[in-house]
Amino acid sequence: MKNSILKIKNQPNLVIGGFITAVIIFMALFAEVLSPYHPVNDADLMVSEEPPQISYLMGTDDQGRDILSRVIYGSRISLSIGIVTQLMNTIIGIIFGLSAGYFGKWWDDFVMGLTNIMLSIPSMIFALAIMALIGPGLINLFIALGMTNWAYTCRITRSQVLFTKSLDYINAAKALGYSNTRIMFTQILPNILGPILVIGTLGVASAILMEASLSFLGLGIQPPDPSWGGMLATAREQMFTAPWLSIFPGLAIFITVLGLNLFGDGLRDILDPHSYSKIK
Amino acid sequence: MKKIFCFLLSSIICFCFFTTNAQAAKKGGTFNFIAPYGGDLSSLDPHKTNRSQDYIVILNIHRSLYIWSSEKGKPVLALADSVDISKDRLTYTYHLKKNIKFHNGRGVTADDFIWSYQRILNPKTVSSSVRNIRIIEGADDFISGKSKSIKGLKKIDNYTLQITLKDVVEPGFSLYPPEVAILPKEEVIKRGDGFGVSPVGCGPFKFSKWVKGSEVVLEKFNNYYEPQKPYLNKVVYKIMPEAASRDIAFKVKELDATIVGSVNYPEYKRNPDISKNMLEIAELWTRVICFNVDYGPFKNKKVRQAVNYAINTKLINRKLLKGKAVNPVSFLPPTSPAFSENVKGYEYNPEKARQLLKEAGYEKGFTFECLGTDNSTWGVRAVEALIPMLRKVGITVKPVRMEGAAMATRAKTGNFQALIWSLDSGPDPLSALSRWKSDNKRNGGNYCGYKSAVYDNYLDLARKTTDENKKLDYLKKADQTFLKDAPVWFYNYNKAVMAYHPWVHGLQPMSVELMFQDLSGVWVDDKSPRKR
Amino acid sequence: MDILKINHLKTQFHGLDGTAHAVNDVSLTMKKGDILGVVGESGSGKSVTALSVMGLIKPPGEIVSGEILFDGTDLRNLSEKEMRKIRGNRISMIFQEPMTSLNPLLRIRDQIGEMVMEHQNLSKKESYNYCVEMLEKVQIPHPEKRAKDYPHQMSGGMRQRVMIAMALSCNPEILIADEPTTALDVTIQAQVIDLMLNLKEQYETGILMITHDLGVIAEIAKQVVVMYAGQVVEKGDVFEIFDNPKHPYTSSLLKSIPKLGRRTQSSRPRLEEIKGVVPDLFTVRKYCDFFRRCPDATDECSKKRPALVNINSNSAVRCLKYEG
Amino acid sequence: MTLLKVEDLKTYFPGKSSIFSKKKSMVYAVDGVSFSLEQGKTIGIVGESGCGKTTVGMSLLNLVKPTSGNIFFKGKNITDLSKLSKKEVLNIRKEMQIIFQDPYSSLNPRATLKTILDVPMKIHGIPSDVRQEKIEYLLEKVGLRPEHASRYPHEFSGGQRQRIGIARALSLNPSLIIGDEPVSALDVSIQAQIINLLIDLQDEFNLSYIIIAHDLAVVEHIADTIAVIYLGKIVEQANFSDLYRSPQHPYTQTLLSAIPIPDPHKKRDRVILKGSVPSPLNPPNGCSFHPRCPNKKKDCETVEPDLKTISPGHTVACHFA
Amino acid sequence: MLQYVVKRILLFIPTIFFISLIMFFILNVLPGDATTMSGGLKRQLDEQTTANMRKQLGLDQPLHIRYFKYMKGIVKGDFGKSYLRNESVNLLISERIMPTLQISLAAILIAVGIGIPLGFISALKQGSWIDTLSMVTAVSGVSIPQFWLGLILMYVFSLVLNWLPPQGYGDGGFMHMIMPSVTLGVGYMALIARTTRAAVIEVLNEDFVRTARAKGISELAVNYRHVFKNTLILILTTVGLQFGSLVGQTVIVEKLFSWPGIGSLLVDSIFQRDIPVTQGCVLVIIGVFLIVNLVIDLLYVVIDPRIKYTESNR
Repeated sequence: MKNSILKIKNQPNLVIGGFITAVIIFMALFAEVLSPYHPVNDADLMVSEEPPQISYLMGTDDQGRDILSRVIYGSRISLSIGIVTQLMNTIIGIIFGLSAGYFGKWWDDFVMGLTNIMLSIPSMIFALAIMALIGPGLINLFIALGMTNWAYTCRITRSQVLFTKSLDYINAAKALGYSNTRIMFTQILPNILGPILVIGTLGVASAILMEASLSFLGLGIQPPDPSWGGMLATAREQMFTAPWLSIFPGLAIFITVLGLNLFGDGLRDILDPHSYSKIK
Repeated sequence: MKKIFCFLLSSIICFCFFTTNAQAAKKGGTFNFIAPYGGDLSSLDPHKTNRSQDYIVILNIHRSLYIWSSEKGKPVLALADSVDISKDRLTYTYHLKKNIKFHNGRGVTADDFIWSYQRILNPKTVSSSVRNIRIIEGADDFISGKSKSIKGLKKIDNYTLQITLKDVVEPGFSLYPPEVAILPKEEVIKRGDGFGVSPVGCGPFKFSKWVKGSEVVLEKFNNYYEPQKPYLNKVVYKIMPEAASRDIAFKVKELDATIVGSVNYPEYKRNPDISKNMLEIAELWTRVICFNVDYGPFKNKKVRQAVNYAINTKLINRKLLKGKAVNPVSFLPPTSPAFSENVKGYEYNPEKARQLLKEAGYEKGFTFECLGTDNSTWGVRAVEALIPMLRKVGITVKPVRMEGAAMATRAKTGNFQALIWSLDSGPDPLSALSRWKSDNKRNGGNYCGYKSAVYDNYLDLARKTTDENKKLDYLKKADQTFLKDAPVWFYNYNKAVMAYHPWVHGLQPMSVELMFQDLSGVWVDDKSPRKR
Repeated sequence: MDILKINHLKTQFHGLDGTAHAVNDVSLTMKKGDILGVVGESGSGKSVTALSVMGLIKPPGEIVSGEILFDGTDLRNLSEKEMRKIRGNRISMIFQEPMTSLNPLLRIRDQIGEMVMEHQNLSKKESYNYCVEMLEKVQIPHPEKRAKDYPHQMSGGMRQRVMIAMALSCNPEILIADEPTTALDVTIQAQVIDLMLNLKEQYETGILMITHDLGVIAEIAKQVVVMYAGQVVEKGDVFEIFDNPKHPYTSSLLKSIPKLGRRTQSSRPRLEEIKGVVPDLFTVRKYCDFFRRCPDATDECSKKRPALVNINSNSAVRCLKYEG
Repeated sequence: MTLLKVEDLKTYFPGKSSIFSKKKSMVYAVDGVSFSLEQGKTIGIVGESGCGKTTVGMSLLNLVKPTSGNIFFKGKNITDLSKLSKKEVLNIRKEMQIIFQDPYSSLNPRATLKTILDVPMKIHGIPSDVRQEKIEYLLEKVGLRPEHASRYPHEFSGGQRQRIGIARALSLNPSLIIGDEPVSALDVSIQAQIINLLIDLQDEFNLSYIIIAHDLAVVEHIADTIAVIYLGKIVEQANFSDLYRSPQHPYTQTLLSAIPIPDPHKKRDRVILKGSVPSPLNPPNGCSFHPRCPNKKKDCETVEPDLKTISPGHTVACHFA
Repeated sequence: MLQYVVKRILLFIPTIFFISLIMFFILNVLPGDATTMSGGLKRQLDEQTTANMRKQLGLDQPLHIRYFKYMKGIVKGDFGKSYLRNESVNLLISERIMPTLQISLAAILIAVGIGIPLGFISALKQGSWIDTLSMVTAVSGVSIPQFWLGLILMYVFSLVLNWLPPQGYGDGGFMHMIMPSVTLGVGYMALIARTTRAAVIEVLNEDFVRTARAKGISELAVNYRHVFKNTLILILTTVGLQFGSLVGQTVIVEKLFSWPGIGSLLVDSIFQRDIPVTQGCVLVIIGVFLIVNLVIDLLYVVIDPRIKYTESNR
């Protein structure tokens, strides 16, 4: 325990990244308490596009809504986009990767072929096609982003499984009469979650960015719900005439993605076995 | 000394000559314009496309029988010097200009008109312009193959063309748009499908090159039929769907003129250099939210009226659209000849709205979904602005953003509760209002599914009468009926705004569509960075 | 003459768990052309001592104090550039893992070649010829062909021969061999040891043999240093160490290993155990590091850290029994 | 009583191949191994890396599938566990256990000691109160303290982990334990602890061991019978003292002479072998040892020697023994 | 070797086939088809014309027959004809592929040219302020939404400094390429920098690097011959696999800068329901991805002698 605290302390990436992530999650959880206005219902066109001032710390948007409140509420949506889609990707990736690595044979060939295909279609384009198919919206975004980006996780999972499978304790478990399912989920999975977690945090970050890109093409989430990508995309024409419209959601994306990336890098440094060799 | 004096004098004279002439049209130079609507152009074959994006370019390569005159606010003759109209207003005899040449050098004759109109009607062409030519008698027989020629289309001699109409309508409205342009038969046949990417027409500019997805370049056509014109040597259309990029490109003088969206409108207005050079026009487009009258609450007229009362339309137009819109009265805009000057539209009156809802039995309000695209003026952004206003009278509106093609499908099948869109309300008021006739289905444009015997009656009367004033009177009445029935929320008439640099002259306030600029009369002076 | 003399060397690693006192006051002497065996279990600091000599301690590791006298000069005072002239040239080193110690992307001749080119100013071509010569010396069959091979085309024993060829190619005064045979099979181990002994005779190179295998030490070393927990606990002549071990650790160690042929059909002598585990390196104790495991521990051992006591000119022991 | 009888066990692995190649290469990891083991006795299997000794252990446990041959455990043919019912398989699993070489990779790093010991018993249907008692008993047996139960493997030293491995193997009361290099990864000072523990446990529970190792000294100390294995085949098998005193196979002889003896006075003439172990992908014809054999004759290259008995319990596969 | 290349290329076929199948059915069930889109909502298209159009495009036939016909064309190397433009998809794509390759390649050059040295220095100075600075820079690179970055660049370099043209292809010249390539390359660069750093740190801990140091050769030789070369293998994989996402990003960049590439063609065609064009673009993009990765796999052979693409191992 002391050991792990020390390890974390020596990882500025992890500390900074973790802190940022924690703040964003806090924002998302307590959006109602933290935001001074309602992000949708408190719109007042009379005060539209007001620059930052005491009553509106980040100014107001074109609909006369408080940007601060929208940024705070936006954390909820942007974060849930990142987390839910990455969770979907991770689950799909784990199921495929775990079973492919563990059972091998034709199933492994099939899954590897599938990931090759998935990797060769840029996920941006895949998501674009799916979003065009089912239309914009939060749930649809989950589906589009959550089903297109799992190939990486799958590959990492598989290679980790292949490595872990060769370890003696798996053989011991077999010799003790553990069933395959038990071995996969209690013996292998917990031990390979580290790298998957690293990929996961980076995936959350890239999903948030992807949402921004899709918003740019008009395929983000449904208004009036605030998402950072959507806010940024809407404000792009006024980037230099009313900069506060885009700066704050832009910064929110930047800081969050930066935080998640730093967190992921830090996690990698801790969880990656190679960093152990340094200490050894 | 004398020599020096003479020199000075002559230079002063020269100088005066040039400065005084500065206001007269000057030749030469390149004009960088934009094609802002959506992505790349799809085709420069006027008969085979129906996208505004393509027409912006097409109308400077090709010419139709008529052309829109921004001064007169209606179509005027382009390829003919004069027209004789029969008493029954059904037969039109056009005396064609004799000096019109195609870009390949061949002169234009009556045969070219007949061939071009036949091509449009030919089902193999799959042209969306069929409806324009259908006003000619015998068009339907030609389409169905019953007849090998169009009965109402006759060549008197090489330069005389006679058109007989099916009904009494003003043929200019149907025969001015670029999609019914006159094309050279031999080139179309020779190039086949390639005609769409390297067209030949009889317009002021000839096609030079098309960098797919980036720009289209046109060059001056020296044998253009209008004397002196065109002034410009070269026109470049930059394909720029992204407004933010357009804004920067215009400011760095990469563009000579640009369309201005509501977002940038106040900024351009504030900028003293730019605001001097802005063209503003109320376009013949009316923005509305179509209520699906088959959807529960919207069956009731009072509910529809209530929505109109509940919304502070003027505030939205002023604040959200930053004044780049004309406040609405009814469906037809002020630029339409049938505009009802003395009628007042719905004012903002939430009390009345509540009252009406109560009468309609929707005291507790209701919820409806409103489809819209990503458009910043007539998309979901506008619907968002309604949320707090309608909330006050108990109505919940849920904006549903859709992508154009998907929304079009739902609009045409009636699978929606409400949708926001921009609808053409001109130039011909009769055809504009025909959209809402009971016999017009949703896939014909009557998205609301509006049905009113009174309305239909007024339109029929307007169609039948030959008296222009009476006709306008009926149309106004129909328009007012529509206003009262309120199957739509009247949002605004578009105010189209174009900004240009001070060296640009001759842009026209086109009420049909500001981007449909006939560049034959446009010229640039020496201050242009592209004047050579 | 002493070619290498290490005085009170302290090397520490500043890790996340604190500071590891990997080498804690180590002194040893090696005569020119001699074979000095350093024996100890994992974590006893023997490899770190070797790396300290080579100047290859990288952060977070650090040599804290002490001197490393090589041929009279303190290596710690040399600049990196001067050190580079010694490394590989006058002191060279071979490592435990022959499978990973060679660059997989370079041919054997390039790996040996770059070293002789650096230290002996040979041209590329000369270096290739020299390489073949060296491979021949370490008894690699078809040296001309093998010189063009990549490491992955060779077996583990072969690679260790390449490592030895490389280490000896500049005719160094000291060859540090860090567990050179541990990863090899017994039959291959015999080959490699044999080879090293032969070459030692030929080149008159001194060998600092680091190993945990008492058998290997008994076989080749003249002088032996026994290390425990970062310290030298006993040193001396090989016969003295094996016949008459003074430190309780040395003697227990010798008794704990099974010896071939000692068991008879009727009786199986019980191996002597050293109870407990190796102490951690992070804490500095006020008592003998071996105290908790020592069979002869007395009360006094829990109160005082023993010092290294010279028994005679070349043997010493770190135990309170011999103090005072 | 004969606990285990292995007859002509062969385990081959397919070499790596892609979907396109038609040629199938084979790794002849275990190529005809036979031996039997009495209850309460120990057999040691000795050989160099890559000789297939680990595969023998894995095949016996059906962790890799044997290609051919028969394995009888308490008279029951257990060569292919997939042919047996689930219950029978569980029973076999209960009877045969394994201890691994690497104390670091043989324990699930994410499970506490208690879980490691508890779950297998749970799988085999042992009631929880019995399990609780058993865990405490096992810990005491292998020299760990009860409070260790809640710790994770990384909190233990190598020797302690090996003890955990032994406790885990013992948890199901097996009659046979296979030790795959059980001490070779341990520090010298710890090795003796584990060897002694294994011997004590054998005496107490009448266990049978198969000890697989490369270190002849260790095997000699533990095992009753020793089998020397080379390239998947047993080349010599004998009682421990016979093997040490009169090794017959040249390979056994070199192996014995190659072992460094921790005694500086004993400097022997050792037999230095040429080359290294050939790849099991492509074993030599005839006697598999002939390319390295110091007294190779012509026949050795073509004729594979049979395992012949030269004295009771001492068999050797050499033409000249 | 040649045999391996042929095999790999043959393996493209099932991949392409599978993807075309998925894409075909996804795209063909999209709400709205080319006729509704070409009609739009503003301009009314009468029913007869619509029906006529559907017939001409073959949209009236059942899906599986359309797919069959389409595949027949693909086998002959014919991607069919665009629904909206009277042009063959082959021609459309061939006009647009070069500009995309141009900026993609430039982006890769930028990414590799800056990313690798950045990651390398960062790893060598691990833990120092240089490390922190370059990694924060690198991570920032991936944290900016691309269109935002593009707009900022446009504002600074076109509007304020007036150094670069804000948009368009121009004559395909260097100046027009800079901003799109940079926008595209920054995220990729960051990724490569981070991968490089991790790879170098990993290689630095390898035994052979210690051997190299023990040889007494210069630090430069150690870093180049021993560290860098071994790092390259790890980096190459990332370069190859991430190439796909790079091409995905061109969609945004091309739209923003009016760059006439295949990415903007793809977006247009999706929105216009021009299915043959969409299909063609996707297949071409995938083809490029597969070829790039094949080339990278072959590069491995050049760099890494352990890898031999003979029949047995991969």
